Formats: sequence, structure tokens, C-alpha cells
Amino acid sequence: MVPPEYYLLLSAAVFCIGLFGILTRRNALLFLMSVELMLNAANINLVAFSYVWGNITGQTFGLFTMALAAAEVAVGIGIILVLYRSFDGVDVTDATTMRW
Amino acid sequence: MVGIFDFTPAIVLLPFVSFLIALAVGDHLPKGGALAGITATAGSLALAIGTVLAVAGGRTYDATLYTWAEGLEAVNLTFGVLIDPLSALMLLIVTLVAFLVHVFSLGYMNDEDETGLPRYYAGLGLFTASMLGFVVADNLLMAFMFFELVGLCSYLLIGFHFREPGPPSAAKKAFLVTRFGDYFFLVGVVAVFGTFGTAAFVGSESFPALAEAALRGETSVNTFGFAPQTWFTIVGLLVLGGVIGKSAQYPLHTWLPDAMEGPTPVSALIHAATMVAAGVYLVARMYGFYAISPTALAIIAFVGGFTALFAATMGLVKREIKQVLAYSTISQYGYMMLALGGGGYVAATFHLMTHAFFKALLFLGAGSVIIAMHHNEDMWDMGGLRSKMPVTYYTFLSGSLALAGIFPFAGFWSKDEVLYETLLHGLDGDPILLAAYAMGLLAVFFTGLYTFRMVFLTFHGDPRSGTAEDPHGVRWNVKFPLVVLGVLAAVAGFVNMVPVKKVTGLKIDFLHKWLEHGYAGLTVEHYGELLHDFPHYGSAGLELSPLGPGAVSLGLALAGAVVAHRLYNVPEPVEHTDRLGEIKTVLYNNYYQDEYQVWIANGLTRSIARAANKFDGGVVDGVVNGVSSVSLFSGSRIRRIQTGVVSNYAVLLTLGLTALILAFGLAGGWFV
Amino acid sequence: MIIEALIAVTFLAALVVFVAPNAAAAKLAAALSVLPVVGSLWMWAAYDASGNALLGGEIAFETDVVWLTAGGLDLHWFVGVDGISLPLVVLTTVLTTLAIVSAWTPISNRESQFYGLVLLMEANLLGVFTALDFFAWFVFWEAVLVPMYFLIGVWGGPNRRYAAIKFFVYTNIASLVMFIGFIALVFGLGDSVTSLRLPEIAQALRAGELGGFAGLDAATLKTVAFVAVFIGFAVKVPVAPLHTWLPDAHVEAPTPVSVLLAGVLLKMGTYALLRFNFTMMPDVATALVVPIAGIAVISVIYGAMLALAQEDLKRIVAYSSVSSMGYVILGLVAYTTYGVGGATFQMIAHGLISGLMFMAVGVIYNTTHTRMVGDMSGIADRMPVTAGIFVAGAFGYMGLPLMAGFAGEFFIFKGSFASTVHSAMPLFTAAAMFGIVIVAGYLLFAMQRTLFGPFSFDDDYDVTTAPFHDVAPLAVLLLLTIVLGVAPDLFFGMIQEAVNPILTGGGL
Amino acid sequence: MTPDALALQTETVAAWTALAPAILLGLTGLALLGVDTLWPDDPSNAVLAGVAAAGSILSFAVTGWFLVAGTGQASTGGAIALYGDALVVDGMSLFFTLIFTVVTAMVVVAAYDYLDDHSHRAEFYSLTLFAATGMAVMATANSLATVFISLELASLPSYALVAFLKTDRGSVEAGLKYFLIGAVSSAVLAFGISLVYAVTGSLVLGDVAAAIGTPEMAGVLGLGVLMILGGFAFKTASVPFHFWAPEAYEGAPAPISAFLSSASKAAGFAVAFRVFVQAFPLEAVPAGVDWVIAFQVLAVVTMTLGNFAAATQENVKRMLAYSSIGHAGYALIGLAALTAGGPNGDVLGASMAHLLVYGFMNTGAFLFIALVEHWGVGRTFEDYNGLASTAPIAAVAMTVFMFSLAGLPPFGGFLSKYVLFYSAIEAGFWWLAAVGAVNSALSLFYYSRVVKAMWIETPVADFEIESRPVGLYTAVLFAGVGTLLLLPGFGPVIETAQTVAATLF
Repeated sequence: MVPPEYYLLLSAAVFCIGLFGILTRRNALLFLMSVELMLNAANINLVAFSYVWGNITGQTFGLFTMALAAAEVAVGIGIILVLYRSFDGVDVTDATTMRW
Repeated sequence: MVGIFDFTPAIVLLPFVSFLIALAVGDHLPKGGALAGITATAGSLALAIGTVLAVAGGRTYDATLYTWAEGLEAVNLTFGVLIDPLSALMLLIVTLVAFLVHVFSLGYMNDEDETGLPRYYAGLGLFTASMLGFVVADNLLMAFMFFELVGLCSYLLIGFHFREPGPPSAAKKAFLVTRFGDYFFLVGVVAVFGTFGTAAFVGSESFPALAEAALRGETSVNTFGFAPQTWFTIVGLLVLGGVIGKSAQYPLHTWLPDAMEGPTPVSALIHAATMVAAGVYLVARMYGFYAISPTALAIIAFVGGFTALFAATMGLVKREIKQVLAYSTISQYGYMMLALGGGGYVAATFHLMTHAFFKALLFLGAGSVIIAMHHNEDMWDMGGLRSKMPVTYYTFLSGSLALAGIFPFAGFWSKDEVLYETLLHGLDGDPILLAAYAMGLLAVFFTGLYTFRMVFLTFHGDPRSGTAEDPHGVRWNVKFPLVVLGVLAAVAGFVNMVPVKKVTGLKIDFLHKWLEHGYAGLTVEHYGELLHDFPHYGSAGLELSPLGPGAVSLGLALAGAVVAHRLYNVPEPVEHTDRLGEIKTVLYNNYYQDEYQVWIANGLTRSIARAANKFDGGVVDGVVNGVSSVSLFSGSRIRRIQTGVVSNYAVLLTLGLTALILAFGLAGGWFV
Repeated sequence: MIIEALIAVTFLAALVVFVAPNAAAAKLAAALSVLPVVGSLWMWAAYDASGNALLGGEIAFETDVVWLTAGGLDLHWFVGVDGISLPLVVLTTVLTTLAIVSAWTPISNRESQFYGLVLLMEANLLGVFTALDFFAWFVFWEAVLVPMYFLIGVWGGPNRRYAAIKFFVYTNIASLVMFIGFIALVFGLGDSVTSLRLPEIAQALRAGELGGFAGLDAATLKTVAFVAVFIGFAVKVPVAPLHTWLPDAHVEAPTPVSVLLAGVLLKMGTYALLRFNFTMMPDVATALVVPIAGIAVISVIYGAMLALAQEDLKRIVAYSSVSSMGYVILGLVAYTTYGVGGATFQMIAHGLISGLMFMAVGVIYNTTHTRMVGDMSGIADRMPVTAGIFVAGAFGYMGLPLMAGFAGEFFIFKGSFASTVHSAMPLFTAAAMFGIVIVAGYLLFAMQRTLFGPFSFDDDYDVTTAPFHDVAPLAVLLLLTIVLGVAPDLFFGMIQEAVNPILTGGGL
Repeated sequence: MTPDALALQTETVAAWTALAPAILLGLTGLALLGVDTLWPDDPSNAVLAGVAAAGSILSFAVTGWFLVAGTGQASTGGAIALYGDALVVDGMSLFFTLIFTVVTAMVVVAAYDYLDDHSHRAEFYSLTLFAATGMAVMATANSLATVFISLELASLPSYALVAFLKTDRGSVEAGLKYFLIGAVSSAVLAFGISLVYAVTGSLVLGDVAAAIGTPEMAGVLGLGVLMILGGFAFKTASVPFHFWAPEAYEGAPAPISAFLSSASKAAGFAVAFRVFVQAFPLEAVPAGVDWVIAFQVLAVVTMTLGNFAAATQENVKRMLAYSSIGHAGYALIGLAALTAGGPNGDVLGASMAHLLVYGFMNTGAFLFIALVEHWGVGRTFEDYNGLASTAPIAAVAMTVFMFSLAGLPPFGGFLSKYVLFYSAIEAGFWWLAAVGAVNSALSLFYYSRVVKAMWIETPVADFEIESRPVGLYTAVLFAGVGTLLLLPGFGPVIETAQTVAATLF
């Protein structure tokens, strides 16, 4: 079988890719997608180690995570819409009326 | 049974009551409270006479009347009354002079329609009360407290004319200079308490007695790590600081001439009987403590002698009559100090008494002249007053003869004894005493000179101004005190004619006898023993006829008088000061004593204070404000992290977490 | 219960005045503030306890109930007085009433708030001087700041905002430093104390039951805590160089507030120093005698020199307070009956005299609208009575015998000169005593320039005699000063009874 | 009371009833939606606010009753575990629920006036209630799964609520930032949880605690722990996950700022306390994973940054936002001052008590801001000048909040901060207390600026304040009275907090 460390490395890689996206992308939607990547990195771990440990806790939680991710996106899209309306654009770096 | 001594507190309290009366209802009283004051002082005088008679009967009195602070597991601080020959005599002098000054004030203040009379008489009353309290004090602390009150009164009275610029300044100076001396006095008082645990003057547990016992090795006291002899000298000199301040000895004499800004009766009171006398009286009061310290005695004598000469020279060139008297006062108290230092306890007391009479007389006489001259004090505007105001003239003359020390007036006997005692003990081989004696002797000549310069300029020759042509007359209330004092100035010396005794063998040194009884530790004999045992005065046991020295000093005095006669007893006298050349300016400026003292008090101290203020505002407070401004600045920087760009937040967030993880990873060794 | 009654009455009075209409507030506050005066005087008359409240002596009018339990240690409502605190209670009530009366003229806006806050502060001050449980005490201690902040901030002079905030934050930081030091000490005591009652802590500390804590061994902990607590209180006193909030606060505060600030609030600091540092940790205090006495001397001389450099009458008196408080520190560290007792007495004396001076300055200010020495001259010509009392008060400040100031200072000098805690104490004493010359210097200079000489005044206000209710408080204070100066035993007896237990044992 | 409480443990009443507070909140939220749908056209604000307030107050009452009755506490047989230990009702959960419910009540009452001229009121109330439900569940979450889910349940409505003022750029921006940071944080949290699961093979806190003793993969475990810590740091607005807070609080509708800064923050601490104490007990964690140090760092940095940044603000609302970051730092002491075998119950309890008091005073302060916004007065300190002359009562309340936040007596904040520092020193962390003391001294500076503006300064322009909104006034005064009463009434609070906290160890 595949040693668990590999799963960890994979998930870490995915997580970092997501993080990289967040740090570099200014488009709100891409930002959201990157977050999804990070969440899925977590899911990789959960599922993999659910197998390693031989219990389904991980898989179940993985499902929950996906559902929550969807909900999050729903709320996020809403917010991005109003963002688009009031700042006519989805560039997250435009909204800087409040600072310091 | 109720004895006269039960009324001793009344001697002090009567003037105090008059102070309260004048203060409270003075405005509504006739003569603004003067009568209350006169009555009170008269009462005090009567009681004082009674006390003196009782003491003459061989009785003495020492009682603690009030516990000011009761120490638990610590000493009590008390007020008490000590009546012995010395204090009784002083009571008599003070009450008499105070009484006469009150009477004189009727003429000087009331008749001249001065304002603020209640304040004036309240001041006089408190002044008298404080001085009397000081005189009867039976311990050093009480003495100090009344000593200070005397200082307060002098401030109030010197500054009586507070609406003019001069008096307030003079009053401030008087208090400040004496306060400087009193600082050392207070340290001395505290030190006495710390050393002996008591400040009583009399009794086997009194601090002089304890000090003597300690030196004789009979007991031990806390001398703070010094040798007893050294420590007692230090303490004695500390107390002496107050004496030098109050008795206007060099270098703290500068306040006294300025104090002439006060009303003339006040000057009489201050200089003759109260404030200035207080210093010398204090030394006499605790003479047992000084007698055991050669160093202290030598310093006292030297300071005295120097002051006597020093002040006399300055008296030569003054224009205002009161200024001359002021410097003569300083000079005369120098003599008393000289006597005390020279072991002439009786002589000092004697001169204190005679001086009280003739100096009061001279001031009151001067006051009468000033009334006559419509408050013009410049002697060069006077002249020829002899015919206009004979009573004043002859009494003033009597006082002057006494001051100059002309036989047989009072001053002659006392000053003569002062010099004699000093010389006698100096010849035991004490060069400092001899030096002091020499200065004292030289001062005699100057005394005669300035005294008669004053007399001639004021009363002889032709009038030199309109006012001198027809002076303002004076009434009985001025003349009466003058006459009384004039007589005393003439005859007071007969109470102690030591030379005569020495020559004729008659037992007529009444003052000696007077001071020989009383409390064991406070008698002349005891002081004699102390002087013999510790500074070894008179140990050589040499005999010296009083006639020689007496003749010398009398000769010098007469010489001074003659010179004055030559220079100033002419129809049109002129200033001869130019002959002095450069010295003249020096003398006019009083050897620049005021200048440097004013510079210390004002220039130096104030600039230090200003520097301290800058430091306080800049550094000390600067740090405080600095802390706050630094915090606020760092705050304004910290908030800059919040750029408002959400991507930066993500970056910072990631960096923060990464930093945390790395730190822990490295510390926890996860990555091995 | 008299103490609770006292505090409660004052609180209620404060509330009543708060809601009263502005017009009536002044008189109402004065009338109500008489109640605590009566109460405290009754306490003084009825007082017959002896000994030190912290060291097992009798505690008069005691109440002790558990309030709440937090963090293992009970917090008590524990109040009572002994010979040290009772005089301060009396001082507080009397001075507050007089300050209220003296506020009638200068305070002309938002009166009800002003007098309400004054009474509120009085209530808290009473709490500070009577509380014997650390927590209750600390609550009152901090609560005093709030009314003071408003009193300075709302009714103060032009620069009042700065002064108020400075006072507020500075003293609050100090309190927190003190708090940490003290709590660390309490935990260092471990199980030997079951509550925060000061007597318990004091006795445990003196019994040497302090253990190590937080990595510090007992000795170090004690020293560190002592220093922390000392600094915390030194700011309140204030001791140089922690004094700079004081002149600003005084100059900006309205006169009645200055009176309370100098008269009572500064005493909080010295009182706390006596109760905490010098009663609980005499061994550390005597070990640190040189720095402490040094600070005292510096405060005396430095404060006096600063006063000498001031042109503003209020600043002069403010800095001279720093100077006078230096004497108190010197007396405390002497550990003799007269030293510590005199220090306590000096708190009262200085409270009265500094109050008198501030009021006198205020009365002059009321008509001249300036406090600058240079702006006026010959005021005595127009305001003879005020000037007279001013002079009397000034001489009291200079330590004129038979006035309270001299008694306090002389006791301190006598006690500290003979102190055995260090061989150099006589030198420290002599050095500090020179303050009496400097104080005479600046007060005499100031009086000569303002009160005396020919009358001249730049502004066009007509300088007239002050109204009766301005002068009356001055007269009362002057009278009290003289009474205490002539008969210091009125307080000094009970003070000594409370002080003497401090001087023995506890590592001394 | 006790019989009923005991009854809850027996079969007569189903154990799930112990969740009544959370359930009530959730039902109220649904009910509000129902009202909205059934009601012809726009339902009346009063009804909605009434329902919301009633629901939260009822839930508050029930919680209080449970707490007094001893449900889930030692007196009645200890914590009630439900659904395979996924949830647990114990004293601590009830204590926190108390905070959430009372804050929710105040917020909805205040919102009654605040929403007067807005649409979508029903959504506002119901979202608030749902968020509250999430928080109540957070307090009971006993498994990392429920922790994550309940946390999201609390967060998602909050995002929407912050952006509630759709047309207001500030509100939208705040919502965006809050949401994006929140999303990242939740991802981090999820990943952390997955890592912990990877190491321990369980999500139930107890089992995790049992499994972490094994040293292998300590690094992964530590990574997971720190990431979980990060997730909670977001909820509690602690450095470095605090960046959303200033903007979110400033831009959001003031009642929501109050809600987030008080209740949501408390919820974050609730889970943090439970997870770290129960899942990673100090006795068990491997040496390399000493999370206490991390919390110490966070506590110091957070309180310092919050206070220093707050000191230089011109905008009162933003100042309060930073100050609430600072207070998060104080509350973190509860975790930072833990020691193996130390007086942990006292420390944690003190922190909980502080959060309760903070719930009152901070909510009150933000609601005062809401009141001022309602009046249309500006947000800067200058705009507040002389406000006391026009609205003295509200100004008095605000003064109480400010001094209480600064930790001055005689207010609740003084006592809670006192006990917090006290217990920190007790635990031996006197330097933590010292840092906290310095900070609260500095905080006094900026809090008193508000007081100064209101009372001392003279108004620049006279205010046109026509209305005295009853709801806002009620909420503000309630908070004020609570802040005052918490000084004398602090005894039972701190005792309860410290007892319930002690049972966690």
C-alpha cells in the first residue's frame, strides 16, 4: 500500500497551491476557488487517513466539509455580487475605503 | 500658697492678651489698642519687679507648665518656666523697655496719625510676649519656638509700612537672614535631643550638666561617633548659628541696618531689649554648655571682637542717625559676644543690661529727633537742635556718653569689664582671645568717634535745614521714657563697679553677687569652674589690676570723642570722609557684605532654581511625555499594517502562521 | 457600622446633589457635607482604641464580612480605623466641606455635577482610609481617580485636558505596578494567608512567612515587590522624580480641587506607603534606607528649588507640596516614634496648611483673575484680611512654631536625626532640614512681590475685599492649624499608639 | 430546582433536552423566516424584533435555569454527552451560551430601531439567531467535526450580516474582507483538523487526547495543532488572524459589530478552551507541541497591537474595534497562563468571567455607537464633542462602558480584569499580568478620550437629536446596568466560571 506520508505530501502540495492562489490572485472568484483547493487538501487527508485508520470518521467529515464548502461559496458569491455592484468589479484589492 | 512665681506665666500672657485685643477690637479702641498694650506691659513690668524681688530673696523657680507633645516610649516635649537671677534680670529689662516703648509709641505713632495702629500695637504685644516667653523658657526647644516667633514679629513690625517698597523688602531680608541662622539652631536643637534626650536648661538631667558629666567621664551620651568634646563643640556651634543670625554678628549682620525701615520705637525694641538681645541671652542661658568647649568659646570671642570693630568702622560714615545707631548696635553686641567668649559671663550680662538701657534711650531719642525733623533722618539736615529740644538733648547725651564708654556712665563700667575679662583670660596664653581683645579695644576709639559725630551733627552747630530751624515739638509721652532711660543710662553702671571693688575692696559688685545664687548649674561659680577645668581660663592665676586696661579704653574713647569734637563740633561741619580715599566707598558699601549675600540669595540660588526648573520641564517631564508620544507614534505605525488591501492581509496572515510554525518546528524539532 | 454610614451618607449626598438643580447645588452640597464631618468628629471623640490596625492592635468601628471568593482567596468587606487612619478621615471630611464652601465663588457652571463629584470623591477617599481589605481598598483607591479626572478636566484651566489625562494615566499606571507587586507578594505568602485582609498579610509578612514565587526566592521577591509597591505609591505622593503630573494638575485644577488634591489625595500616597511598605516590610525598608532617604532629601530640596523658580502662585505651592512630602518620607524611613508619628502628623498638618495656601491663592485669583506673581503688587492694600491670612498661612508653611507645620516637621527631624536605621541619618536629616530656609525664601519673595509694596495691577478688574464665604474657610483652616500647632497631642497621642507597634519586630 | 435537573439525567426527560438553548435559538430563527413568508407583504418590525427577542431571552432563561440547576455539572453527575460524544453539555457550555443569548437579546432589541428604515428585516433577525445557534453549538462541540461545522454555522450568517447594508460600500467591503479571511481561516482550520485526524485517527476530543501521546509524526500533529489554533484565532480576532476585525466592525451595522465583537469572539474562545484543554491536554502533548507558549506569544502580541493601534484612531467605532482585539489578548491569558497541574481552573474561569463582563460592556459600547449612528452624528471623536449635554443618560452609560473597559472601578470590567491578572500571577505568569497592566493603562488613555469628548469638550455644532429610540436605549441601559451590577454581583459569576472551568481538567 502507499505509505501515508505520500498522502500528506500530496495534500500539503494542494494546500500550498491553494494558498499560492490566494496570495497572488486579485479576482474574488479565483480567490474563492483557491480556498476550495485548500479545503480539498483537507479532504484528501481525511479520506486517506480514514482508510489508514480503518474508520469512516474521516470520510464522513469529508462529506461535511464539501457541503460546507458549497454553502460558503453560496454566501461568497452573494457577497461578491454586491461587491461587483458597489465597486463595479470583482478585484478584491479595490475595496480599500477602510484602512489603518 | 500662691507665690509671686505663680504669676510668672502672666508676665508672658499679658502682652499676648493685648495682642489679641488690639487684633480683634483695636479699631474700636481709643488710640488703636495702645492703652491695652501699655496696661499689659505695665502689668508685666510690675510682676517682673515682683519676681526680681522674690529672686533677690534667694528664691528661684522651675516648673513644667504644659506638655506640648507627650511621647509614648519617647521623650516629652514640654513648655516650662525657669526663673533664676539671669532670667529675672532679663524679664525686668524687657518689660521695662517694652513698657517705655509702648508709651513712646503714643507720641511717635498716634500723635503722627499713622494708619494701621491696631496692627502696630498687636505686633508690639506679640513681640513682647514672644520675647518674654523666650526669656523664661526652661528648655532649648521652647526657647527656639519663641525665638522663631520673635523673628515673625520682627518681620511684621519691620514691614509695618507695607505699602512702601522698602519695608517689605527689609522685613523679608531680616527674616530670611535670621532664618538662615535658625536653620543651624534647629539642627542644633534636634542634635541636642538626639544626644542627650533632653533639652532642659537646668537640673542634673539638663543637657549642659549631662555634657559636663560626659566629659568628666561620669556618664555617656550618644555622640554619633565623634569624640564627646568634638561633638559638643559641633552642637554648640550649630546653636550659635541662630545666635549669630539674631544678634546680627558677622556675617549675618546684614539684615539689621535694613531693619531701620521699621518704625523707630520698633527699632528700639528690637535692638535694645528683644530680638537682638535674644541671641546673646541664649548663649548666656546655656553658658554651661559653651564653657566646656574651648573651641566654641574662642570662636564666639573672635566673632564678637571682629564684629565690634567691623561694625564700628561702618558706623563712621553713615548719614542717617538711625543707621549710625544700627551699626553701633551690631558693634555693641559684638562686645557681649566677646565677653561670653572671653569667659566674662557677668560682664556680658552687665553689658547686655546697660546696653539695653542706653541703646533704647538713643533710639527713642533719635525717634524724638525724627519726630521733630518731620521724619527726615539725615543728620546733615539737622544741627543746633540742642537749644530747641533740651530734654531730648541731655538724655541723648547721657546715652551717648554711656555708649562711648565715658566714665562714669553705665557703658563705661560694662565695656570696661568686658575688655578686662577678655584680656585677663587672653593673657593666660590664648592668642585668639588677645586678638579679639585688641579688636575690641580698637573699636572703643571708633565708638567714641561715631557716637559724638552723631551727637555733634545732630544737636550742635547751626541748623542746616528749614525743619531744623523750628522743629516739631514732642509731648510728655516722648519725654517721659527718655528721662527714665537717661537716668538709667547714667547710673546703671554702679551696680557692678568691679574696678572700684578691686581698688577699695568694697563689696559693691552687686551683679556678681546677684548672679552667684540660683540653680547650682547656672551660677557664676559653676561657670568659673567649668572655664577653669575645660578651656583653662584663669588657670595661670595671674593678677591684673583693672585700672590699667580701664584707663586705656577710657583714653581711647575720649580720644575718639575729641576727634569727633575737632571734626564736627563746628558751626559749619563738612564731610571729612573724602580723606579716607578708597576706604570711603568700601565703608559706604559696608564692605560689600550685602552685595555678595544678595548675590547668593538671589543671583546664585535663583539661577540654580531656574536651571532645575528647565531640567524638570525638559528631562524629567520630558521622559514622561516622551513615553506617551513614543507609544502614540508606535501606535500610529502599528496601525499602518492594516493597509486595507485584503490580499496583503492574506499575505501577512500566512506569514504570521508560517513564522509561528517555523519557530515551533525548529524549537520542537518536528522536521527531523 | 458608623464607617459604612459615613461612606453611604456621602454617596447619597453625592447622588442627591447630582440630581439637584444647579442653583441649589452649592448650598445643598455644603449642608450635606457637614454630616460626614459630624460623623468623623464623633468617631474621633468616641475613639478609644489603641495599637496598629495591621499589627493586631484594636480596630475601632470594625466590620468584617466575606464579600466574594475569587481565585482561592476570600475578598472581605473589612473596614475600621486606628490612630493612623482616623486623623486622615477627619481631615478628609473637614477639608471637603471647606473646599465646597470655597468653591461657591469660582465654580459657576454645571454646579450640581461639580459638587456631586466632589462628594463622590470624598466617599471614595473615606473608603481608602478606612478599608482594611486589600481588594476593597484598591477599589476605592482607583475609584478616587475618576471624579478627580472630571473635576480637573471639566472645570480646569485652559490646559485642563492635558493635565487631566496626564494625572489619570500616570497615577493609574502607578496603581497597576503596585497591584502586581503586591499580588505577587500575596502569592509568595502561599497558604499562610487565607484572604486579602491587610492585617493578615502584614502579620504574615512580618512573621517572615514569605516563600519564593514565580522563580524568585523569598528575599528577592520581597525586595522586588517592595520596590514595585513603593514606586506605585511614590507617584501618588508624589516623590521626585515621579512628580511631574502634580504641577500640571494643580495649575489647571480649580482652586477647591487643588485644595483636595494637595490636602487629601497626596496623603493617600504617604498613607499607603506607611501601611504597606513601612508597616509590612520594615526589613526591606531599612535595608533600602539610603536610597529612600536620598529620594526624600532630593524631593525636599529639589521641590523647593523648583518652587523658587516659579512665577505662578499655584505652581509655587504645588512644588512646595513635593518638598513637604519629602519630609514625610524621611520620617517614615526613620523608624522612630517621632519619625513615623511625625510623618503621620505631618500628613494632617500639610493637608491643612497646603489647603489653606491654595484657598488663599484662589481667593486672590477670584478677584484678580491672575496667579502670576509679576501681574500684581500690593494686594494687601485692597484685601487686608485675605493678605493677613495668607501671610499667616505662609509662615505656617515655613514651619512657624505653634502652628501645625512646625510640629510635624520638628517631630520628623527629631525622630530621623536620632534614627538608628543608618549612621548617615543625621546627615540626611540636616540636609533635608535646609528646606526650611528655601521655603522661607520663595514664600517671602512671593509675598513681598504680590501682597506688599504700592498697589498696582495691570488688568482692569477692581480688586476688592473677598466675600465672607471665601474668607471663612481660610479662617477655619488657620484656626485648626494653630490649634494643632499648640496642642498636637489632639492627634499625636493616638498616632503614636498606632505607630509604635511598627517600630519593633518584623526583622527590624 | 435540583429534582428537575436530576430528571434531565434520567430517562424521564430525553437527554437531548439539555441542548434546549441551542434548539430554541434555531427554532426562533426558523420561526422568523416563517413569519416573513406567511405575513402579508413586509412584516412589522415590532413583531419580528419581538419574536427574536423573545426567543433569545427564553433561551437565556433556560440556560440560566440549567446553570443554576446544575445541569451537566458535577452536582448532577457531570457533563451530558450526546450523539456519540459529538456534543457535550456541561457548565462551561452553558456559561458561554449565557453570554451568547444575552448579547443576542440586546442586539436584536437594539436592531429594532436600527433597522427601522431597512428592508429584509426578517432575514436580519433570523441570520442573527442562526449565528447565535451556531455559537451555542460551538460551546457544546466535543468533536473536531462538530467544532468545524458549528463554527461555519456561526460564521456564514455573520458574513451576510456584516454585508447587510448592501448599498453601503463600507458594509460591503467589510463583508468581503470578513468573508475572504474567514474562508482562508476555515480552510486552515479544516486542514489542521485533517492533520490531527491523520495523526490520531479520531475527531472526538477525548480520543484525540488519548491518542496524541505517541511521539511519531509529532511534527504533523504540531502543524495540525497550530493550524487549528489559527482557525480559532480568526474567530477570536487574535493576531495574526485579526486583520478582518477592524474593517468588519467598522463597516458592519453597529449592532452586528456588537454581536461579532462580543458573542462571536466569546464563541471562538469557547471552542478554543474546550479543544485545547480536552483534545491536547498539557499533560499528554508531546514536548514539541507546547501550544501554551504559542498562546502566550499571541496574547502579548494581540493585546499590545490592539491597544497601541486603538490609541491613535480618530474614529470611535474603529477604536472600539481595535480595543476589542486588545481584549481578545486579555482573554487569551486564560489559555496562555495554563500550566500542567497549575491553578488552571482559576485562570480559565477568570478568562470566561472576563468574557461575560466584556459581553455586557463591549456590546453596550457598540450599541451606543449604533445609537449615535441612528442620530446621524458622525463617527469621529470630534463629532462626539459635548454629546453629554444633549444625551446625558446615554453618555453616562457610555462613560460606564469606557471606564469599565479600561478596568476602572467601580465597574464590572475592573473586577474581571482584576481577577484575570490576579489568577495569571497566581499561575506564576506575573509578566503576562504586567504586560496586560501596561496595556490597560494605555487603554485608559484612549477610552478616556471618548469620555473627554462627550463631557469635557464643547460641542462644535449643536446636534439635532429628535428621537429617543426606545429599543436602543433599552439595550444600552440594560448593558450599562449589567456592567454596574457585575461588580457587586461578580461573586457568583466568578465562582461558577471557575468551578465549571475546573471540571475541564
